[in-house]
Amino acid sequence: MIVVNYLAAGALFCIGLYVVLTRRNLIKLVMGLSVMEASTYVLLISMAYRRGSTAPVFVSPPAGRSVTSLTHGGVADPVLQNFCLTAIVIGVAATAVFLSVVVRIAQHYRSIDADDVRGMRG
Amino acid sequence: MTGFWVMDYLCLALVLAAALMVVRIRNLAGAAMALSAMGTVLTLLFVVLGAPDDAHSEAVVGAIALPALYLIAIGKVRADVRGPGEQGKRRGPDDMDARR
Amino acid sequence: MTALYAVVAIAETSLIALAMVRLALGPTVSDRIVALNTAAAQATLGLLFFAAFADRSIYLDVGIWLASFSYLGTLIWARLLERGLL
Amino acid sequence: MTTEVIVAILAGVGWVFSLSGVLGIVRMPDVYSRVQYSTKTITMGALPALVALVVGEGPVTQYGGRALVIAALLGVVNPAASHALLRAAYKSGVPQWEGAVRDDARARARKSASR
Repeated sequence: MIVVNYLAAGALFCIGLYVVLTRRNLIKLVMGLSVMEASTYVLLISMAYRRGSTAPVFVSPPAGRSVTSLTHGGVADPVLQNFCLTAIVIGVAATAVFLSVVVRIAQHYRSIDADDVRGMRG
Repeated sequence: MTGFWVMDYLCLALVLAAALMVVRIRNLAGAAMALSAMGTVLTLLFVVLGAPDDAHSEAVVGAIALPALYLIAIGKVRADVRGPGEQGKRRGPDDMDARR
Repeated sequence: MTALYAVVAIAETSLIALAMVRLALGPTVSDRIVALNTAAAQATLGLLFFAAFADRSIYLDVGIWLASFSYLGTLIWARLLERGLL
Repeated sequence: MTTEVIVAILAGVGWVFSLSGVLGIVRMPDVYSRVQYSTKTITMGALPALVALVVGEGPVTQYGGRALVIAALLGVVNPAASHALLRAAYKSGVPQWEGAVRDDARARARKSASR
């Protein structure tokens, strides 16, 4: 059942990769990178989920469950969720860096078409 | 348990639809709006899969901070690309995808 | 009771799909902001009813954040739109 | 049992109003009429659903308290946000529907300019 989440994460990655490969507008390209980051979030959270699990928080457990049953495998994996949290924070920082580079390119070349940026050709 | 899986698949379908919208919308500000919608639905998906802490940060980052960054960058780029002293035939940031 | 909450959560969430139609079609940026506003409100409702379905009160804080920050975002984007940045 | 029926009725009323509001957002011709449906979605669609949650879980539980907080938040912030959005849209020159017959803001601006 959770395999559908993995397939959706793969589809999201393919959508982002399609944008990065085919579009020439640099801002659209950074948007493709954001979509690819979203696919990694979905993958990490889906890997953290276990069958019938709930959030790894022990205050006010749901009805029919006690704290001991939660600690014995009744919660999602907190380690992968923390990886996802780190990925979110790093993702927004990386996006800010990319966008500032795009703004500098626009100020220098007066264009954000990837074909007009000639500085990296030999 | 069935309600959980229906919720999960619904959120996945909405995330994929928003990602397709990011690809297909030609207007750059509209694509940033679609990105914000993707962040909102991702928040819902994280809560459904049992990660409320990630949902907190995704609600702030994916739904507000990231589209605001994009919109500010689009505004600065538009001021530069279509600025004064440009030859009039120059392409703006929005109609660049229209050539493809 | 939990089945009722699940049905309400799914029903409120599925309305996001209809709001996304306007998000895809909208000719101007303002239309897209309106559709996004509605989608965020429906997501908040779906989130609250899912919290009642899963019987975890810890999920409700995310609903408060989602509601307040979505409207904060609307105000920010209206501000940017008024200054002609979009 | 009666609690369940009340919750079902309130949530059903809220869902029907939300559905009509979202359909209005899809169907209406311009921004100024779409925002009316957006605000109606909050006022008549979200508030009965939140009241349903309060009735179902009790007002002094965590669910009821936070539902009331969110109801107050939506009730205060949504009109302000819609107003700011419409003002920004009007100032940035979003066109009205071609069948619109009145534009009071432009008439008032013209009158104050001619005076």
